[in-house]
Amino acid sequence: MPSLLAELTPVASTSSKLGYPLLTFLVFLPAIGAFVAMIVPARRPELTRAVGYVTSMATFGMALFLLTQFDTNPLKPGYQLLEDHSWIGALGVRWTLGVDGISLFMVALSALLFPIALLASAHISKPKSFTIWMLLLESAMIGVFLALDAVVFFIFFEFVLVPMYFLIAGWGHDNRRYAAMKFFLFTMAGSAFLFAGILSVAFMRQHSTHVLTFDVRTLTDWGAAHIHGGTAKVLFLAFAVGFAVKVPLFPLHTWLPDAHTDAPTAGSVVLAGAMLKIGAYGFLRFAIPFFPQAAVDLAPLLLVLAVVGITYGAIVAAMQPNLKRIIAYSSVAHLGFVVLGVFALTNQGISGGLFTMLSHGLTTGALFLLVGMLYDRRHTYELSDFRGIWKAAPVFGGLFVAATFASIGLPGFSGFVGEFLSLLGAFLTSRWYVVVASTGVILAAVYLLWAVQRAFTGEPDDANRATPDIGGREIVTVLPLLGLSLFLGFYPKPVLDRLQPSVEALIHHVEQNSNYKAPTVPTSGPVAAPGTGK
Amino acid sequence: MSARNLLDLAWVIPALPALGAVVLLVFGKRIGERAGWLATALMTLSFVASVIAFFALRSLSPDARSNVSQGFTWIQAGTFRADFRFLVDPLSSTMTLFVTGVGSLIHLYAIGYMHGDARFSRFFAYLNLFAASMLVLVLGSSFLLTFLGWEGVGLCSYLLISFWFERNSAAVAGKKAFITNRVGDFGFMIAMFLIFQKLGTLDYSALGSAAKLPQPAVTAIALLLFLGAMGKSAQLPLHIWLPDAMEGPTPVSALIHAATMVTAGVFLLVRAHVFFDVSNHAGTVVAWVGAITALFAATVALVQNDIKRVLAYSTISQLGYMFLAVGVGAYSAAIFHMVTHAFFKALLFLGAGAVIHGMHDEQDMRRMGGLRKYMPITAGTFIFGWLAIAGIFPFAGFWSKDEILAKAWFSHDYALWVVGVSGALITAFYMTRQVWLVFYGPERWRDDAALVQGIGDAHEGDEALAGAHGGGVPHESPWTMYLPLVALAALSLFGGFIDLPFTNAKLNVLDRWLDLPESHLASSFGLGLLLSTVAVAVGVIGIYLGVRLYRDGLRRDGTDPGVERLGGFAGVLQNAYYLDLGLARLVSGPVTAFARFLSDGVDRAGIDGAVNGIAAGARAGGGTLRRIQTGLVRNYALGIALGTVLLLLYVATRMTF
Amino acid sequence: MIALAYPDHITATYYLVLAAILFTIGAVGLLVRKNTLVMFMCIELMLNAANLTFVSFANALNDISGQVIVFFTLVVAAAEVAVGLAIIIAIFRRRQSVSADDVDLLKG
Amino acid sequence: MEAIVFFVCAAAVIIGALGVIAGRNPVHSALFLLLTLVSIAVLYLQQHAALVAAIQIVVYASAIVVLFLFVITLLGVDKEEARDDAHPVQRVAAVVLGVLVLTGILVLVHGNRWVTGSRSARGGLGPAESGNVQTLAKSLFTDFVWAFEMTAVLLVIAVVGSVVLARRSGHRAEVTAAEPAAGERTPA
Amino acid sequence: MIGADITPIAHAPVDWYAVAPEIALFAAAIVIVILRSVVRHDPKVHEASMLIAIGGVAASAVFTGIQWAFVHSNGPYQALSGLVAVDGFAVFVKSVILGATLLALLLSGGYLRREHLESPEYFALMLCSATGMMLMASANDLVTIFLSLEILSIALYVLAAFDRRRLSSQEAGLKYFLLGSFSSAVFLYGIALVYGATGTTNLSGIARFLAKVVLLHDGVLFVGFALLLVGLGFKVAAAPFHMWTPDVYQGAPTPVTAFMAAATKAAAFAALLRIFVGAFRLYEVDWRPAVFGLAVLSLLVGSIAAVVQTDVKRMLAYQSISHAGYVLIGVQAATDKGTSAALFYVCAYAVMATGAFAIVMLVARRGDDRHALTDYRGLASARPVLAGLLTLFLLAQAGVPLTGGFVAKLSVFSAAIDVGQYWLALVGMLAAVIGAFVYLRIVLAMYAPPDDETALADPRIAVDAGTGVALTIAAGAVVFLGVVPGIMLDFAHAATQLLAR
Repeated sequence: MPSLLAELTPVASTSSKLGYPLLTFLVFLPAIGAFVAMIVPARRPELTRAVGYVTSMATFGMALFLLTQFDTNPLKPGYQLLEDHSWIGALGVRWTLGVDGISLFMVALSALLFPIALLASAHISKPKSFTIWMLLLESAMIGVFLALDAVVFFIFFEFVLVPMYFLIAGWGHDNRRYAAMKFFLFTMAGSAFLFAGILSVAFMRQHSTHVLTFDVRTLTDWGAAHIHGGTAKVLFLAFAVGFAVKVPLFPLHTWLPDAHTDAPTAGSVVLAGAMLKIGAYGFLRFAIPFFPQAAVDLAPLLLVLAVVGITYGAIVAAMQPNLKRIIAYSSVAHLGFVVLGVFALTNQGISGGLFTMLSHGLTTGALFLLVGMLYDRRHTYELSDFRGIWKAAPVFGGLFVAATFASIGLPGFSGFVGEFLSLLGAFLTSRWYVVVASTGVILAAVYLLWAVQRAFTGEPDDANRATPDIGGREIVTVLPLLGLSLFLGFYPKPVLDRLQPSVEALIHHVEQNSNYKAPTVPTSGPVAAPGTGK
Repeated sequence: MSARNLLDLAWVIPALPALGAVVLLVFGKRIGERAGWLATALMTLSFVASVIAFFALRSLSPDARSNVSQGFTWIQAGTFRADFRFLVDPLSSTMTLFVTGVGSLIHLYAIGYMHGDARFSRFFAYLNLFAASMLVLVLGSSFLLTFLGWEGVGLCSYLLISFWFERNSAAVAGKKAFITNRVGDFGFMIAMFLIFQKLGTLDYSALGSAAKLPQPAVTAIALLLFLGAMGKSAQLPLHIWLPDAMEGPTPVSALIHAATMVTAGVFLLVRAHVFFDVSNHAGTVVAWVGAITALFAATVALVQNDIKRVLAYSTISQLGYMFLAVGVGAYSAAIFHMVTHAFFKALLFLGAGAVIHGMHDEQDMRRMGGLRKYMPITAGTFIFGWLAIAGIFPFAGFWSKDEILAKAWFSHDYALWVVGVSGALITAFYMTRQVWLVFYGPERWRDDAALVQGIGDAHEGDEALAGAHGGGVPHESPWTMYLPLVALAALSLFGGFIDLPFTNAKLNVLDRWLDLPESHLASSFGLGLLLSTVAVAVGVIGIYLGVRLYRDGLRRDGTDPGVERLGGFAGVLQNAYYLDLGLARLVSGPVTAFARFLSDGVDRAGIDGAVNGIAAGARAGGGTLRRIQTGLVRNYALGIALGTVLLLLYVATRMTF
Repeated sequence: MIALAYPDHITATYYLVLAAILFTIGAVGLLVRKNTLVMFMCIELMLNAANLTFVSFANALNDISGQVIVFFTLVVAAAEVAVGLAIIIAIFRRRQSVSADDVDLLKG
Repeated sequence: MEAIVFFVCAAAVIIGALGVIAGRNPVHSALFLLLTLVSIAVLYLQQHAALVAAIQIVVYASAIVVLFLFVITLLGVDKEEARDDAHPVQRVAAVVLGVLVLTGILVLVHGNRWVTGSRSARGGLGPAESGNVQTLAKSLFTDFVWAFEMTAVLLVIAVVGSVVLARRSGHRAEVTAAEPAAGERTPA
Repeated sequence: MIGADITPIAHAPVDWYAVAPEIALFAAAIVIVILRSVVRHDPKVHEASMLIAIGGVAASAVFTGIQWAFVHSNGPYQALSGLVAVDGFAVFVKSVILGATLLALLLSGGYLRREHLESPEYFALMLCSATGMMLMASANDLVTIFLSLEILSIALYVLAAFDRRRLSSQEAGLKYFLLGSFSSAVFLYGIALVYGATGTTNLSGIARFLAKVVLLHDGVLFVGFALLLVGLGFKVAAAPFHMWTPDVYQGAPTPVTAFMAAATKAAAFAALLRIFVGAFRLYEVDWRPAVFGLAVLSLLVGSIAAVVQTDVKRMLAYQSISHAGYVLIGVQAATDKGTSAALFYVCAYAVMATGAFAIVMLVARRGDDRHALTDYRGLASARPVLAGLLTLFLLAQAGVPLTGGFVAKLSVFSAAIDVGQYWLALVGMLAAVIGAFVYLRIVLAMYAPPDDETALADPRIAVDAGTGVALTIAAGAVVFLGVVPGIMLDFAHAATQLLAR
């Protein structure tokens, strides 16, 4: 009988150029923090909070270090800092971690959002358990993006639900029980299909090669090469359902508004900022690479859903009387752009999709933070209750308008880069979808500006006249997000450069294993050398 | 330091106001009212920089007058790449000159106008930000960079229109402006996608190869770009936002909604003229939309009572002329008119602003009259602007409008010319009406009682800001305000000389400077002269009629003689042909209904209902099972027996008989 | 098929069919009676049916184990009776009833 | 001869069985049960299972049935009980299912091909005339010795169990106290 | 005269060692009974007998370990003329049973004291029942299976009815007894038919016979195994033979419920696997669909029926039905993978269920009757640790990752998909979603504010040492099985490989 030791000793030496397993640290650091918080006595809330800040900040620092360690050499599109240990030998499950351009920034984003979310909820009740859940959630989130073993991925994918469930159910608002339950069951139902899909692929491979592994790389190569036709389509759909719920894609989105509306601020920030990205990430990491042909064949379906999500989400958002619901539905629309870009299967599209994921995390995160501050003051989300807040709290108003335009996707903010690229990329392969989707650009302005006008403008009424403006701590939580969004709006290069190799590799993979050929555009040199005349 | 090195520093031009914007946004509170001077100074510096750039460019040989400055890669994904570089060529240099020039003047003016406002520094921050964006727009070396500026000015316009957001109307107007513009941007974006798909880049430098593109693509691109332009430049039917935009402070109306931003559409089309050169039909569409807009807006302007709304509609109409020019391929004419229009329309707006200021925020012309005695400088300068826009020789307006009409004639689409000319006639008329109602005739502001009846308050909002009118005798503005007026008046008088229609005498300076492909229209000097006389005559007639009708202002009972003449049609005009109203009805009616159906019917009841339905189904199932669970041993035994029977039936199917 | 005519020789089938019938009657009895004692008797009937089957097979296969098993069944039956009756008595003490329909506290 | 015995006993078995489930008085049911058991014993005899038959009489017919009668009289439920059933459906369903089971079994094992097993897997029945006590005992103590020992556990349980259950609750006082709380609490 | 030819019966030498674990347990039971009869009314007897019982379990565990070592080196074999199989499979199941028994014993001590039910017989009976289960795990003959089935059942009838003061307890006993004997009668008849069809009751013999002979008339055999399926289906509480489960689980004393859920299932599944995957393997095409049906029914019935319940103990009872469904998924795969998956699932479920029922027992408090959801309101604030533990056990049952429940589900689904049963796996997962709803309802109740603050204070929840230990073990096991399941999985795998055929 193998000993516990044998279970955990590395089998394949980590090909990380570092001497130590950075990624594993990254995954477990928050969990350790959670453990520490657990043993801190509950009557010392300030200690617990300190633990929370320190751990999450440390994690963020580690993530930054990861960014520096990431090799940007475009000739090396593969996974980096690989770690590979045997875990559940009997089931062929291995502890395999790795990072590539696609996951890199999702990790960074998650690591960035958590300290902010914690800081934003400094005055929350029951800080101990709150911190514990948040840190566990962070571990799981980072794990999702780093796992290269399908089952490990699924484990994190599923485990994410638990802390989130408790965050919503424990610190949410009026209807939190319903919302939390809905969130949990919805996602779990979706993941059932995903789980079935993962197992199916692995065992199909085992039947033909007599080796059982859930290693994403292996399954990618094998699945793309050996699963064809109807089987591939069915499996692709199984994966798609699982991820579509998370994204969420129309018509599987109705858990999102409820979850957001009733979640605490921190919950909403993390949910929108990081968790929704798991869905799109899953498409890029599993569904498309495993079944390229099926992805190509079924792309129209996903594109239609994406376009519907963009327009429908926007229209429904416009009709909401509740500010938080509006932002929630705006997420549906934004993620629609992501999926549109992803299933354009062009470089610009996928890059744009990924970039939108990143920027949506920043802008929507900022919006949720601001709405949360408003809630702290007015204890409501109803638009009609905020009349004239802008005048009463100018700093808040200014920041909110800035966040609004960032979310609308005004050039100069990161949102534009993402949306523009994904639309551009999609335009090359599926023109008319984009024509419809671009109306989302108009609609975004409609519902957000309308909301701002309905909510904040005008003379403040008695209830709002005395509303205190936001303070230093609160500004500190929002500014990084908006600043980063602004920076990436003008200088997205650092991100895009790191995305490119992986994106190129993915497209190449799809082209290799399907009848799809990425469209080409005439190459009349990008720009004339400076100074040459017309 | 060679000319090119100088031109490589073009980024300074937008950078200066941008810097101002940042500083003011961050430290605005501490700086206080000095903010105005800082902003103006930076703006002026930027103007100086533009002048330097202009001369640097002029020093280059005519065929090499284009410089793309060094920059950094903005967005790059795969084969797509957009750089952050500035293109200085005659067109952009011209634009920068008058944007910064007029801009500085208006900044100066605003110092006086905004004096004492709660958010003074914030105002100048926005103004500077606007200027910066506008300069990025004109200097951008690619469509994408232009789009950056394009959206930037849109943002500033939003912020400045709803600058007094305590006023609901202002907030609404700002929102309306941005959204309407967004509709245009939709076209702009699709156009960019198409261009990238066809040319593989969005750089202007690659536009040359557009000539090889198939006709449909070119036309599509051209029209989509035009859609964008329509939004920015308030062409039918996307003009609806501009009149409401007058909710903003007057300097804003002058700078953004008269002189610079609204002309961005024209600039864009001229920038992308190659598509219109190649396309067979796009031009015609543009020309006709412009012509109709010109006429339409002019007629609406006839009956407006708000001093600023008149100018707003007149702006729309003048923009129409520019598009008419672009449509017939007279690009330089369009730019020419853009410049002159910038001069005199800015002048008119600032004048109007001075009047409003002097009248203690009264905007209704029916409550003015005979102001020339009280604010002579304003009146004098305003009259310059009036003559210019009416197209009276030798004012700036004459030359530019005349050139456009002539080009329209030579395009052999005489209907265009007729429309244009009638537009000119009406323009002359309503401007005369305005001048007479404001500066001549009885001083109606003295005896409010006489005209209480008949004059509905068309401007509740203003009361909120101004308090009841009647703050004593009107007064002349401080020098910061009339200095710009004087300057602009001068420009309105001489501005026309930068492009005289005497090709042989090489007096068409601007034309040759811009060196844009002239629509190859046979033109003859003689005929040209004839046409000009006609145009002037029309202007004179318009003025004559106006004077005759409004010699002594309104009737005693306050009715407007013009309105009286027009009879029932006046109502139509006052409501701008009900376009706005109709749209509002449409949105508040069917559109809202549809949206509500989606959110309540489909999302709540439909999809979410289905989800909850599943849960309910499970509950029902549980209930049934619960009822079966009677607690009676014998029932349970029955269950076992039932199961046994089922199993036996199953094995019956398996066994071999 | 079972010959309806008077058989010259009784094959195992006869016994087995009889056992099947007995088994069924026992089962039905358990389902129809509500007196726990009688229900219990019905279970005894079923056990006997099984026993009869064992013995018949033993005879037919000429195999002893069939008969041995009957012993064990008897022991089991005895044990069940002891415990079963004890339970019934215990309940009777509390409810003064041996009707199975009276014990339905637990349901739903 | 053999046939006559069989049919008579078979009839008795079935009558007894029906009597058990039809008898309105538990005592009658017990007596009918006795009838069935005895006739089965005869059928055992018919099939060279003398010892089994004997034990059937001793253990079943006497011990068990007596125990039943004892309990019936002890509890004093030896009286007619109403034939009407609160759940008539149950009765119908029961009969239907019974018929189904029977026909199922009979159809499945169609006709005379019941016995398909290997013969004398664990040794033959032994000499019929002298009864097969010896063979049976041999098998019981060799092949089935472990099963035989297992029955010990059964008997222990039977003894301990019935003792535990029969013992009157030691805490009468608080029984009455705990009664409403503990006893009658019906689950929602 | 007859006596003349009597030859003494030379009974076979008994391989005691093959049955040492069972004997150890039973011996402990006997000791307790004797002790009880010699010292009458000494309160010490209670504790003493509990310790003796635990000692018996320990001894039995030691013997089981030795068996494993032996089997591991010398391979599986059959003892006592084929009635008993000594193989890894048996060892695995026995270890699970012993574990479950240990936990149940630990829970019982405090419980009996709390309910003033102290009596050594309880432990004796529990040990006897456990003995029966152990015998069942190693039984290799339908006769021994039947006997062990009766041993464990009859003991459980008594245990279920043990709380003489609660009508519900006695009712549970009666229902369990009547239905149990009914089903075992059916089971016995099934054995009889199989015996007739194959001529033997020895499982290996049956397998050999079926391998050798092609039955032209397989009716008897089929009816036989149909009836066997009924009997075992009843014991594992698979729909449609499940209806006794909620009532009995609810009525029985909670430790007994835990014991039934954990240990009985293990034993019954052991028999099920031995008979069908072992003896009837050749006929798998015929019985697999039947088991498939049972699995689907159990999954759906168990989870859906629990949705509307408001009594926590009853919810868990219904859920145990759907858990049986999951194990059946593994069974019906009829592969080694499936078997080991089923074994692992049974093992994981044993700890999850025992843990959950332990908390239920504590919350119920004196009288063992506070089981309503409303009784759990505010538990999180009043007793955070208990609430946390229950949350852990419930989430584990729901199949949340990093708990034993997840790995268990993972392995059974793997087994199903491995043989192409995609839809069965999917049904299982969706049933898990419904199940999650049920568990989350309980969790929500715990984290909800209490209706009245005093509810949980009086009487306050007392955790005795035994229960504390049991909870610690269970929680540790749940997490251990979730984080490093390799060890147990390999054990199950090896056990399946070492199956006496």
